[in-house]
Amino acid sequence: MALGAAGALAAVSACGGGGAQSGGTSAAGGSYSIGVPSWYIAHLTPGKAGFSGVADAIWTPLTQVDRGGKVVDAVAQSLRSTDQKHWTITLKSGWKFQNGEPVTAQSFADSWNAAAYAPNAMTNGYLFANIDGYAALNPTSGKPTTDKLSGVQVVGASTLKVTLVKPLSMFPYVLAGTAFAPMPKAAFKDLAAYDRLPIGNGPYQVASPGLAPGGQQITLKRFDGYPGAKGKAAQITVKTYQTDATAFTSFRSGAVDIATASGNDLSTASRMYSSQLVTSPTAAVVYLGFPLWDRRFADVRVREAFSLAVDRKAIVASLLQGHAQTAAGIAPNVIAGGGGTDCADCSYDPARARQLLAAAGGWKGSLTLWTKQDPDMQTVLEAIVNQLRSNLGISSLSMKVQPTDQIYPNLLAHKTTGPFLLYMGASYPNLYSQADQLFGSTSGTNVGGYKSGAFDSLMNRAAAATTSGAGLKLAQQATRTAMADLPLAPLYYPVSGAVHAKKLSGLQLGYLGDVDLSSVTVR
Amino acid sequence: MTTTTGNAPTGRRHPLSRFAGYDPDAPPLEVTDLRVVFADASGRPGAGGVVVDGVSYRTAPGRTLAVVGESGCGKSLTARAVMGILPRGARVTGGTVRLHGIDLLGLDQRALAQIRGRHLSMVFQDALSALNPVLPVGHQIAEVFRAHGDMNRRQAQRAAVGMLDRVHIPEAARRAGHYPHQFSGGMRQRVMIAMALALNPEVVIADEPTTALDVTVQAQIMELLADLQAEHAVSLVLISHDMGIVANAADSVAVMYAGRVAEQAPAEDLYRRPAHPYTRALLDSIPRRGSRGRALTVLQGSPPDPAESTDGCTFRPRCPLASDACATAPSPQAVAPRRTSACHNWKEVVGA
Amino acid sequence: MASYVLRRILLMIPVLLGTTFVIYAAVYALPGDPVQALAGPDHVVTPATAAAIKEHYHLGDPFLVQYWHYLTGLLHGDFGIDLANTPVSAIIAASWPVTVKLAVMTWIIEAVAGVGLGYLAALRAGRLPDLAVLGGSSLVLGVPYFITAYVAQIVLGVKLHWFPVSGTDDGWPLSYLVPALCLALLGVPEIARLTRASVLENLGADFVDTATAKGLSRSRVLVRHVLRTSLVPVVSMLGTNLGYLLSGTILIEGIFNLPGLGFQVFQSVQQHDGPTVVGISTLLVLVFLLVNLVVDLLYGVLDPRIRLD
Amino acid sequence: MTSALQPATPAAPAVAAVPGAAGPSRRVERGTLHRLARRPRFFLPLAVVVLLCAMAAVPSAFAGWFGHGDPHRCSLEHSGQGPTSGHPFGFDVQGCDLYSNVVHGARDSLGIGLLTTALTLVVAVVLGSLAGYFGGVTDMVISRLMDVFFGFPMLVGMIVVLETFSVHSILSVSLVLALFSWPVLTRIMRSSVLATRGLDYVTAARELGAGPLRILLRHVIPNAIMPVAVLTSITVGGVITAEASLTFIGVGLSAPAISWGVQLNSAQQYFTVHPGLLLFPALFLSLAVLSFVLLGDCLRDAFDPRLR
Repeated sequence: MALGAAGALAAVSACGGGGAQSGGTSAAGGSYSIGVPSWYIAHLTPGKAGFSGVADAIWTPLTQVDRGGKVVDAVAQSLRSTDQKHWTITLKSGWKFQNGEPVTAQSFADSWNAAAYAPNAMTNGYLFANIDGYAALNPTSGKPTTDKLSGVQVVGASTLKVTLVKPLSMFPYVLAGTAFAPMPKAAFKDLAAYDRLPIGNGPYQVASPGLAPGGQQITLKRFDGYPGAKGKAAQITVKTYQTDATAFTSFRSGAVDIATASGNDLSTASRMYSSQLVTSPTAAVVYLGFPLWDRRFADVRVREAFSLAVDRKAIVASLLQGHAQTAAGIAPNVIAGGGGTDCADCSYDPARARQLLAAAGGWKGSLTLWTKQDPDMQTVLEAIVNQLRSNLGISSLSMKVQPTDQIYPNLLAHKTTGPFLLYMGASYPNLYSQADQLFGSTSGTNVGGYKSGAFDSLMNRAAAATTSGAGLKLAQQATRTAMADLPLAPLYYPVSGAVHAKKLSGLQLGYLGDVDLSSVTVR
Repeated sequence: MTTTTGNAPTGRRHPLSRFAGYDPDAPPLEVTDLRVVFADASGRPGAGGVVVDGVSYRTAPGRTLAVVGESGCGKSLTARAVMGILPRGARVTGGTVRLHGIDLLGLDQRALAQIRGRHLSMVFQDALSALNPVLPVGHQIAEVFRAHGDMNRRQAQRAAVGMLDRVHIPEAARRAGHYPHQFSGGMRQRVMIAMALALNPEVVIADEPTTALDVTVQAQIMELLADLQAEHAVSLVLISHDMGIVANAADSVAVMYAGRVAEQAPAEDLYRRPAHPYTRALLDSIPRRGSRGRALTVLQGSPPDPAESTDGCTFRPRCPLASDACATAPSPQAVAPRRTSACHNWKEVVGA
Repeated sequence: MASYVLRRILLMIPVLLGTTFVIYAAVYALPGDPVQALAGPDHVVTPATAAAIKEHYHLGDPFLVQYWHYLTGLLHGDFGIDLANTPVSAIIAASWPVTVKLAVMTWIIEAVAGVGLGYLAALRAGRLPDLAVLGGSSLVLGVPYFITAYVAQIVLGVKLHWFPVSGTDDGWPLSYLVPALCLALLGVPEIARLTRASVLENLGADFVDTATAKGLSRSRVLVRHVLRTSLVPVVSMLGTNLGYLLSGTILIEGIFNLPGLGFQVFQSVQQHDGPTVVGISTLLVLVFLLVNLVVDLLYGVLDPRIRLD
Repeated sequence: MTSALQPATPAAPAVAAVPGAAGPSRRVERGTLHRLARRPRFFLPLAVVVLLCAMAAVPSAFAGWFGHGDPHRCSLEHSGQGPTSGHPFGFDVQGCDLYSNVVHGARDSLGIGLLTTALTLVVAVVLGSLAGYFGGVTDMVISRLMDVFFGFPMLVGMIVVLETFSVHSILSVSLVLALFSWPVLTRIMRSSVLATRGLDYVTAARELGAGPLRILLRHVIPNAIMPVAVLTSITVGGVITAEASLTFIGVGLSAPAISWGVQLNSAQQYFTVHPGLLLFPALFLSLAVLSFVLLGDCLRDAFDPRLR
């Protein structure tokens, strides 16, 4: 009883300077803090914000992906389409923004138009490329002539008609991204101010003053007008850290209540905080990509030799302390359609690797392997370098690390001179997404430069399939087709983990491996 | 406030009377058989040699005792031993230093601090380095008043300006705020003198007060010292290597050689008829009127290294009169009333 | 004096120009794509979006034009806006206090511990305290301070929970204590050694004998004459240190998650956020120059032999 | 000192500001060297420095002492294991022998230390001599340039410049470190040349008609270089620390290069589990830095005590 009173007191005092609309109603639930990477809160506009647990707490889009990886309606009452190209979306009634404004079809249309309109320079804008009219808002040269997506039509207060460029049966998955969240009218008065103090429709609202310039944290207050499952805690402090490792150290020193644990911290956490650690497979794969434009890797036997020379089990068991699964495909089983064995040469067989390499003419000269700036990736690549050295006999091996903003442009410009270790997370938990991102000929993340007509046509058929089951089957078939060419060697599916203070319970991780902020209960 | 030596029958007791052994009739400063040794490089005391070996001298009220000798003969060290400010490594191993009968060597640092500056003070050789470069000279003089009197900051400052005035520093009030490097050499030495004489001490030791100065300034400084001494009946110990300067200023002279007193005599007697071959050699090297055109006699050789113990008379290697007797070290012997010489052959010297 | 100050300030102008130019050029030469950096990791930037971003931040202009824009802005007191559309001055305003608190606390530790230990060592020269200070300072110099900081964080904060070692939640001074101590490990040995040498030199100086001969008490001689005079070079070093401290906190702020200027500038470098990097650097240089000017003026006050002209 | 990453140790600049601090150097006296050679304070660090240099020159000769000399022979099955026979320091996370890795680490760490110092020294002697000897506009330009780099937030500058290099090799890291450490020594060289320039024999040489280059090379530089030369050893120590700091925050060298900084960087996240991974490279690093600094201290005290 005393505890509850204290919690209420804390929440009341916390609400003192904030918005008025949440006053009066139950403020119990206590508060906690969570450490996140700084990009989580660098931008707080749906079209700019990264997909994260924080974004999920602030906004609720039309659909959501549940923890089982299934797509469920959120703000949407229904999504209907007969041809997978024209979609009719109806909204549930009673949803309100955190400023009291009702969530209407227009709120979604406004938000999407703003995100897709090139001059706004919203970094999530590319996600709207599926929608008819995107090209007009993003001309290859000059200024766009319109600022509205022609494929988005507001039919009534609660009905939206969307026309896609081509059929996409996975569209409901796409809509689950927070980039597709609605924005209230108030946002468009000052988009820059909104980016720091957004008004969402999710279970938590950003407390005034939002993100201060140069600030390192924001406070979230529970939005009591939320029609869905309400947040458990009354208040959450989101603190940013340069890396996961600093966040974890802060957790250990007691400065923060929740932190993600990755890499070696995960094994530290599992040993020291076994009862406070929550892990979950991530909808992602770590792979060794091959530069297909490089003639040395033109022969598939060379690629097979590299794949066979990597001891995935040792890497997972020793380096990652078991906090990952060895991969024989591009998607783990938490992703719909994933978990299959798509890759025949994703086992460890150094003898055969040497044979294949010899058969392909052997290796001459030196080789550089690349990865992005991330301590875990670097450690893994170092192990791969060592294994290639001893298993393939390539003596002159080096390793280069580049920040994300360099490695992707360099790969796309074919400036990268060797295999590259990268991480690919699914935009939405469906094999189709993962296959499209990795192998699709128009995908911006198909950095190896893989092109296959057979793959593309299978994927098109998958997108147009009338049922999601049929779509998945076709996506799996397409994946197998691509993997037969081995444009990349999958290595492992990472596991993400989060540690929480003893006073917290109920912590759950979403499909991206992010903490579901609403689920956390303060004891 | 002119007599500091006598048992002036004032109502107040003399400030020195609270120290054991105070005797107003005892000599202002009496050094007896003083020994100072140096540590060697490894820090063992005494191993570096005896630098002051049984020195004795005494001063009379209002009179000047000159201590002369080549550099390194121990005259400055004796003075420093008297002041209790020996350099690192040096130690007094024997003898006594008495100020009006008070055994200074037996006093603790606190008591000594009460005597230094107030009753016994010193004018150092190089005023530039002896004055603190980062404090105004007025402040440095005022410190003496502050340390010994119960003056407040302003009174002490005023007294300091008064002292500067007394040593003939023009615009004393303004100059009090200046720093040592802003003064000429002679002016700096005046500041030193003002500091030493600020409280009219019984004894002032002036260690080569004019060495760094040019001749005209030397004379001014010596004159100033003499004036102040006469004014306050100060007993002055004048340390110098310059027999010429001493001749005019001293009432009596102690000639030191290699840590010992070679000869001690009233100035007049000593100059007229030296009783030690070393004194004679020193006198012979002074250029005088009439000596023009003649080569000055130059003393050959150099003083012994105190680290190496020598048997017999330390002057023997350089002595023109050395004889077999010199194999044993001579001790000072009375030559005449108030006159001693540490030479076996003193008669020969006097007779020559 | 006034003309000296004026001349020094005039001399700062080419230095400041040079500094901003060098850092601006270096930031400009950073490889990688600021647009991609701006978009965040694992984002795809379409050409149209990239073009819009470039236009918005004048990234497309030639280097000298960009620099000119920046410089003219700077002359009007405008540090520009960062890639997230925040005025750089606001970022500086937010992170500046953290760094100042850290630097000043470090500086105080350096001054007190450095001077104290150096003084102690000099007074007990050749004996145990002296040897301990000399040996200890050598050891501290040998171990890179980031290792000490890292180990201190794990041991003092994580294992023992004695001190907060992450973030600024516990406010000043508690949150800054361990970081400042670690940072001070750099300066203390140098200050202590300099103090020791300076005190030793002055202990043997003639004016100390004069002071003793004047009848001053030992403690007054030691404080008023020895310490006061010995502090002249120490104060100069301390002043320069303060200037360096303000810009030298990157590692410590990173390890201890203190959102100060160093933390901010390191993040900005990685995000190729040129305006912020240049803005903070310019500010740091300016502060450094001003601190040095103050130190030189102070030097003149402390040591009257130095004439400023 | 010139350790660019040691922001709080600008001893040399501070002292260089003292008027007349860097006087003309004295010729090295044989006696000084003889006296030095007898002091443990001198020959102990010297012995360590020589040993480390030998280690850097021929690491294989030292790495094999315990029977396992190849730093690249790694097996993940040994990842993070503690010391066993033949592997006195145990294994790193990649399952490589830690001892031979630490031994091989000497090469890059010392290499950068020595190369940077050499670069710095060359720049300091050239620019310092020019500025000090010719004065005027030359001095003005060089001095302002020094000011620019002097007041520069060094770490920020180094991070930015290093980020612009795509290749982080010994050479590139050394160049960056040198770029930000030359002003300290240059300033000392300049004032030393200034003092030497006015000496009688230089004036004499000039009046005898010797050209400026000849005077500089024959008379000025040899006599003015001592204050700078005695600081080199300390500089090496500082640079080694600086390299380790840069690498520690991930902008210096990176694996598979073997340096103590790289080892410390990768040990960061394993420290609580495998303290040895941090301890052994840190030990060697500290020993190296300490030896160079102590040696430098000793040289400085012996040859140019006023620079202290």
